[in-house]
Amino acid sequence: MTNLIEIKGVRHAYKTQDGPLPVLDGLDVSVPEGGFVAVVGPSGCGKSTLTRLIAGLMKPDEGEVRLHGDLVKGPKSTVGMAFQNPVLLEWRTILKNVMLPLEIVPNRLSAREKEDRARELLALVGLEGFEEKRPSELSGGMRQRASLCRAIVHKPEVLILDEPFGALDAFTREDLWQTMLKVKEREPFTGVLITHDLRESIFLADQVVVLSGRPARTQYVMDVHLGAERTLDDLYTPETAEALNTLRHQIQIAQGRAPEVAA
Amino acid sequence: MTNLIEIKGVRHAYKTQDGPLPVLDGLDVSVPEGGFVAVVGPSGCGKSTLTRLIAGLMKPDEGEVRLHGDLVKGPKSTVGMAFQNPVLLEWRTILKNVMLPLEIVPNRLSAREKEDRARELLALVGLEGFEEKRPSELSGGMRQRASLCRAIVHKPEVLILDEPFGALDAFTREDLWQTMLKVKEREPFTGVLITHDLRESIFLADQVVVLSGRPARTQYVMDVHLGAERTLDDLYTPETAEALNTLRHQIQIAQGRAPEVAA
Amino acid sequence: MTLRAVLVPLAALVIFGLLWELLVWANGWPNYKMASPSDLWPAFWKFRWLFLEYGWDTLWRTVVGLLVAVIFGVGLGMIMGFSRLMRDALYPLLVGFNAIPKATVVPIIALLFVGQHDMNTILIAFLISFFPIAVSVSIGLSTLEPEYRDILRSLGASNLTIFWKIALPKTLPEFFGALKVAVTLAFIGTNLMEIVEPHGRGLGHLFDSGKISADYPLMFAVLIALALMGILLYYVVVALEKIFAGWAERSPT
Amino acid sequence: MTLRAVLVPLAALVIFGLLWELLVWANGWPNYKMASPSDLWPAFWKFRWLFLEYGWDTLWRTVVGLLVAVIFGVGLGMIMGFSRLMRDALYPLLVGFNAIPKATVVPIIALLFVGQHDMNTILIAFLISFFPIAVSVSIGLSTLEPEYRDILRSLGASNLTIFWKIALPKTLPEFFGALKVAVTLAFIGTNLMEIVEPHGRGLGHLFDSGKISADYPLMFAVLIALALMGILLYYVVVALEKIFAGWAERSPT
Amino acid sequence: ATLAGGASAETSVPFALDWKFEGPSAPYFAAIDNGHFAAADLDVEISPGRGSLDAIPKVATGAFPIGFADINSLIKFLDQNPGAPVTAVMMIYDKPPFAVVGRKSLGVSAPKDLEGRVLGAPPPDGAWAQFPAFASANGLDMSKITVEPVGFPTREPMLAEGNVAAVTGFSFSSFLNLVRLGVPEDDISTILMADYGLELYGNAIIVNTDFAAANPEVVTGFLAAVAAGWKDAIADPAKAIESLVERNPAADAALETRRLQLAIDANVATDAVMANGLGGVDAARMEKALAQLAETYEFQNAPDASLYFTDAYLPDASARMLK
Ligand SMILES: Nc1ncnc2c1ncn2[C@@H]1O[C@H](COP(=O)(O)OP(=O)(O)OP(=O)(O)O)[C@@H](O)[C@H]1O
Ligand SMILES: Nc1ncnc2c1ncn2[C@@H]1O[C@H](COP(=O)(O)OP(=O)(O)OP(=O)(O)O)[C@@H](O)[C@H]1O
Ligand SMILES: [Mg+2]
Ligand SMILES: [Mg+2]
Repeated sequence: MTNLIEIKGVRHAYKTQDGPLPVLDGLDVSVPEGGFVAVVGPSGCGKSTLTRLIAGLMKPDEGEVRLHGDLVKGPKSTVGMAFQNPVLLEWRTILKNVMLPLEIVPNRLSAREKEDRARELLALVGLEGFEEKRPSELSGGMRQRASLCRAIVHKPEVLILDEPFGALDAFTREDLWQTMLKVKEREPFTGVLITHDLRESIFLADQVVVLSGRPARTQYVMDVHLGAERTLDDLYTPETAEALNTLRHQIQIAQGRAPEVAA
Repeated sequence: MTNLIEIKGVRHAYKTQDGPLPVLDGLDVSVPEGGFVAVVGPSGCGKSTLTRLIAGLMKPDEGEVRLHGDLVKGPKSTVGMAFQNPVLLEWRTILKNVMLPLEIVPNRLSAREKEDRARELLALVGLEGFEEKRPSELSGGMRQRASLCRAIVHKPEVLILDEPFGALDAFTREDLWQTMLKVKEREPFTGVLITHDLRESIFLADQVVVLSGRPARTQYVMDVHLGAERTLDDLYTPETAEALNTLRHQIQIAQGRAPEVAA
Repeated sequence: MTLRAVLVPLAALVIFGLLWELLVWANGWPNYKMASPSDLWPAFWKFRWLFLEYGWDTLWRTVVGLLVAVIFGVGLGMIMGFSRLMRDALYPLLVGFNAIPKATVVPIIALLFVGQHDMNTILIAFLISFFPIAVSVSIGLSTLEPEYRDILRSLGASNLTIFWKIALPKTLPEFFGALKVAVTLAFIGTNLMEIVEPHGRGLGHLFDSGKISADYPLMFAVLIALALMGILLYYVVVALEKIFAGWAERSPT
Repeated sequence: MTLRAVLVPLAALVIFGLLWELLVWANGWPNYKMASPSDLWPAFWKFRWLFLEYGWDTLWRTVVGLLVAVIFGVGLGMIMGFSRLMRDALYPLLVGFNAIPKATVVPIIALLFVGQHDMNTILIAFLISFFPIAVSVSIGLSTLEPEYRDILRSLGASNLTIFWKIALPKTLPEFFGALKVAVTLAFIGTNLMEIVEPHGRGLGHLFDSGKISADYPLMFAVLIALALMGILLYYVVVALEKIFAGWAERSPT
Repeated sequence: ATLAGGASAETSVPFALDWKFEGPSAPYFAAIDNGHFAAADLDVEISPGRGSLDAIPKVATGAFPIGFADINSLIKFLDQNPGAPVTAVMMIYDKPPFAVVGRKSLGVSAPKDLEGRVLGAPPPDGAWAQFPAFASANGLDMSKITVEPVGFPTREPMLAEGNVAAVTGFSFSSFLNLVRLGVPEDDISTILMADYGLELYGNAIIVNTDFAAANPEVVTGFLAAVAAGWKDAIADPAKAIESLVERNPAADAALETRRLQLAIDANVATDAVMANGLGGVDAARMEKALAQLAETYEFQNAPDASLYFTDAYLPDASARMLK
């Protein structure tokens, strides 16, 4: 099995004024082509740091991050990323914000096609009618949705989502889960999803990785055995309930609230 | 019964380039002294707008917003607010960020006492050891916690929290729920909490207000009958399950997914 | 809104003129100490054709010098904004160069390029006005929030693309602020050349003529004409700013 | 890091000096066209005491003028930043005023305050340098993100508090950029007064003496001394910036 | 306007020069250092200037009671600003220093040589302003002279480089600047316009008329001291220059001595002055001068010699003799 994303023994510390702050300490994650891995862990453990490493925005102090077997040396245009903080460019309309990657990543779309694609995505996340608005005229959840569109507009091979649904209410969120699955089917990508919603991780991912508290290492990996066709009802089966419980327990361990026992 | 916060028939529309965008359309909310009201509703319906009206940062087009029976004419120092986007001042350390309100709101604390208070709150939300860091050195969830501290550091009479736990994992979040209840007991405040987590709304509030989709009006009000002493177990009682179901249904109505029937 | 945008500055100008008139009148100052606005009309009228012709000379050279300054300043600012090394190396040199009074540079330029009056004038206008632009661009780049930069970097964009798509638009308000300063400096540059190295053209020359014949109202009239042209160019910059950086203006409520 | 901060600018200065020497040498220019660095040492040496004495005159007047400009510029910038009306009304006047060559204002000032040489010099240094500061403060205020402003407004803070706690710190990088421009302008102002209205003090006077006796190396030496003093003052500004706005510098990775 | 200075009963009289502290201003410093002003109970402080058009308003506004400026500039100033309280009281430069300075190697040694050649002239230059009168007096055909406007700072360098064949300027300044630029002295031809038909007078001591009317004896005392200063300077130029260098340590003593000597020889100690004493004007010559001025300058009002110069304050001729 070829792993598109391969993270091995990654260690990283931030340099701060009071010396280095170790954040990642022995991280192993691998995502096969077309796979979707969810990463969960306590706040501040190093999840966003992980996304920056995969995206090539940073280099790890130790260990390897590989895409397609090649060491990641810097950012690549085949990667799409939704940042935790959905920074939109204030001087552009929402539509133009979403179209930004299409202006940068080489592609053969005509101006018309670019716009159509962006409009289509915005409609998909419920932002129809807000295409010409400025980011400052959007609510927090709407901005997050626009940022999601921007991450996927150029059909990236690898999609990194850092808590993309954090500011959304339960129903909008569930809608978007299903939208994401549909998008993945139509335009396959390999995904990494950071989230703190365990149901979300189970619903969307093939595998859930639990990180320990800072400095984070891979503490627990769970394969999710839902098929490609998932419905919300799948979240209410006994298997899911058990899986959720296991994850909850693991996170408690990660936070040092429960003794670490072999799962 | 005296209502500390009294919102009556509030209408508001944002002026945009393509004409006014009605956001609030007949909103009624009242919070008695010492009460804690949770407001839920679909993304983009106008919840953050509501907080800005209560804080006096904006004036409604129509209707009244009163604190202690007086029309709100502008911001007051007795109000504490945690914004949806936890903007911290980048040029200040976390500690100094949290101390900001104490520098502005008149009080009799000595410099030492101010710092002690801020440090205490930071420890309470799990940010011990990060007092001297800059905001850019914090993770998303940590920033949100710091912003929460800033909102309550000056012991405001009225506390407005706009999705204060959105970026936190389940356990950190539940910890903070309990922290908030403890704080409220020690330093009573009257609270308005915007959230999209229904369990959070039930756990923290005395009353949950469901807003309809944009333009928002008060669609449904539910009183919560948990005592002052709440534990997480209260969330797994049949009553709570029923209340959650009712709220879910109301939000579905709000989003136009279910027909509106008398609740 | 548009009416207000015209009326307010106009009112300010009129008030200023009245205060000036009053000041001169109250102090009973003679023309050679300070001329008053009412003295200027005859001078304007008498030399109206020269004002037009010389004003145009001054204007076009200033604008060309300014354009060169914008291009050069943006380029230099980019180099300094992206590279800490270049910033450390170039800033002191630039500050040193700019601390030298340009009036003393004028003769050197004039001697280096004898007879190239247009070019020399444009050169001085350029030399005197590029610094604020370079500073503002370099600061805009070096203080660009990493979040913004990361959005483009994660797409594999080059530094140049980051500059065009993020840094420049984000820094436009400061850039236009610098441009407003540069406009005034460029005018000074043009006039410096016209006065110090006279060659019979431009408002600087007219000022000189006024000086030779001790015609103080004419001298003041030239200064006012310069001020008005500066204001004119300022409004051109404001118009450009409205188009390109209108988003940045925050309404207080 | 600190070593690098010293070596890089020094290296840049040396490289610049060598290039200059080479340029003059290659073109075989006479002294009166452009003196070369090696010609300057004798001039420096011969007049070393005068350089120290006059350099101090120039320096302290420049610094005082600059301080006044900072105070006035910040005040003016606040007025324009907070009030749209004042911005609309004052900007054109300021641009107009700044487009007037200060060299022509010098005699008017000198005539208004006869004999007050120190004050006149400081006045011109101030008049010529306050504009960039006012512009940067006004832009910093008028483009302040509402999120930042709201944090303080929600606490019932006054405009002044908002300025001190948010607007000023947030705008500090641009403010210091403007200050770097203002430093160079203030030097020009001081020297303008010293050259145009001679009163026997300051480096401007030394330049003038060089001019009278057609001592071109001396003239160039004065210009270089001015540049060096500008650089000196620049590093003072940089030191202040490190202290107050160090947070704003973004490392590219 | 009479300020009694503390313990001493000296009258304080600020004196505004037209130009910087150069050789030709040394006689005034000599007058101070040799006690001539003190002898008249005057406390004189000398301020440099930026040209006649700087000194005249300084005196007209009353900021300075006494100054030194070109009388031709004064005439124009009074024409433009009728009634301004300023007038000349003592002629110093009997022959104005207005000159055409050329290079023999470039073919210029007499006025006629200018035809067919390039003449560099700064438009605000005082000498250039008189050039048309000079040209008509010498029958020059202006259409044959190419006039190149130059700046003051580049005037002599352009001549040194050969970009122009001659320049207009003040005899002593342009000559010395050229020498400094390495032009051989025998290659320089100084054509003093006054030697070629120009009747104009040169720089004079000017006073604020209000001040003079109120303090006639102060003015007269001042003028006598000035004459004494010049007499000393002519007798020992090097010593006068010492007084100057004391005021301006950056000055080049040798150069300034030279400049002073040139001014004395060409402008001050003319035959007429040596015969009649320093400071007076000849009414007939003044009329001719006004006529020549009118060739180049359009009078707003009818010229009236009595407005521009008065001998009312001149001390006795005996006090004005330079020998
Ligand atoms: N630029 C930085 N400099 C120094 N320390 C940093 C920096 N960025 C993050 N950190 C530290 O690294 C740790 C991990 O941060 P990271 O953003 O990866 O956490 P996270 O898992 O994404 O948390 P959250 O769920 O709250 O977003 C935190 O303790 C934070 O303080
Ligand atoms: N400054 C503004 N100008 C114009 N429209 C605005 C502005 N702020 C908000 N809106 C619009 O008002 C509506 C409500 O915004 P608000 O931020 O109150 O929503 P919200 O309920 O807080 O949503 P969320 O849960 O996503 O944060 C949105 O449709 C948004 O587009
Ligand atoms: Mg994170
Ligand atoms: Mg909101």
